[in-house]
Amino acid sequence: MRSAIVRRPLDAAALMAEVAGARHGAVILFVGTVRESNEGRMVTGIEYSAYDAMAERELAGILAEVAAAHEGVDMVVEHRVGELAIGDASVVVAVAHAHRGEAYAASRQVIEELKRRVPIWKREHYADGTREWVHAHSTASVVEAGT
Amino acid sequence: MRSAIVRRPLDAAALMAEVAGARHGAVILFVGTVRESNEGRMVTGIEYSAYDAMAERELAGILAEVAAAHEGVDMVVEHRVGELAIGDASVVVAVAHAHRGEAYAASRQVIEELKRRVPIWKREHYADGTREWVHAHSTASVVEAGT
Amino acid sequence: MNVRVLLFASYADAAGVSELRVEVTPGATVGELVERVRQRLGSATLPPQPLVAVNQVYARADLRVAEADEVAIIPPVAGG
Amino acid sequence: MNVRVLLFASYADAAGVSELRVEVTPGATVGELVERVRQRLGSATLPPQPLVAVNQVYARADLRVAEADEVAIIPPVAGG
Repeated sequence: MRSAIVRRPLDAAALMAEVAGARHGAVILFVGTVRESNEGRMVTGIEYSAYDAMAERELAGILAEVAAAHEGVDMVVEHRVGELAIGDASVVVAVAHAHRGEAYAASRQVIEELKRRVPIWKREHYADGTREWVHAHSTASVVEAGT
Repeated sequence: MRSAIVRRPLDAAALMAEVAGARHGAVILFVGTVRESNEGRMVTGIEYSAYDAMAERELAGILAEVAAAHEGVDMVVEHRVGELAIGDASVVVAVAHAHRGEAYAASRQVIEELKRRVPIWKREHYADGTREWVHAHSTASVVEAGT
Repeated sequence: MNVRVLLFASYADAAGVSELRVEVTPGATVGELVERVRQRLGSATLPPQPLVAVNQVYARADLRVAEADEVAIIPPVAGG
Repeated sequence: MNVRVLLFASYADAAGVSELRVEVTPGATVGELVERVRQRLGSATLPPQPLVAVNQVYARADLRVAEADEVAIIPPVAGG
């Protein structure tokens, strides 16, 4: 079980190899990538930033919660920050479990929780030269996750 | 969109690259691997076989159905047959979509349908030297999928 | 008429063959063909109502078989 | 007491700074601290009740802040 905020390109195959093992029958890799368009606007790149220390703490907390819900699961998550180009991977979630049902469920929970509460932000760069912070999520329910 | 029954090791990273693209924001890779134990017995290897022509036809049909249900999805599926060792990948399903919800749903549908109706069989080899055909699925509801 | 029948996996093992030709009356159904195969190979070889594909498509027991058809008797599948 | 406050992303952009120190009375709550920050930076810089983390854990507005705490005002997150 490992998670990190990193400043280099993500290696999805390496993360997959990290969780695979003889006791697992299913490995699921989720890779989030930078799209060329968002809500109808042409995107040329995305700048990701994070509150690094807290982001890593939240990621570790998510993995602990998901591991408790799915006994025997192995997981690795990396989220990249910095300047990303179209097609670059921003996040990789690698999950392995003896059975596929648990592997799918764990994979989905990790990415949904990551998007809901890990302090990471992105600023899209558009073809017309403008930039905008993307406010994908409301803040309504996050505090309950804290103390 | 492509599917195949193959007699060589599967290259998950290559299949992932095949579906990825600038219009997609999410790529999901499902890799089924040979486990070292099944229902409490030590497995040393698995021999997969298929009714090749029909299996490829069913796989193509599954991809067409899932593509119709999830507009804009890209998918590649390969299932390996022959002698597989512990840890070897038996099946890889690579799915890409603009949005993760559709990508997860399409990935899951492909593997569930594959397991339900594609004519592939496996014989497990056990540590005690015996071999047994694995009858994972009942035949009850498959015919409805045909004509 | 003489119809080609394919067997796979555990059924082929039990029968000792993976392919055979079976003589049935013209207009015979899938169910009748299966019954002829069971008579030929022994009723322990196949369940009474196995899954069958005709020309690589799953078929119901009441489908009529033609001489040129490729009929396959399909054990419970276990891919993935 | 003097508390360290971190700003990120759109909030740091709007404020022109990513870190500041704010003077509040001992025993002040997160909500009161945020109000002091808004007075300092201008009320257009931050919403009235932004998400706040104290020592890297999300905190409610009524949590009391200590001088050594690391307080962060968190814009809506957009990871993934």
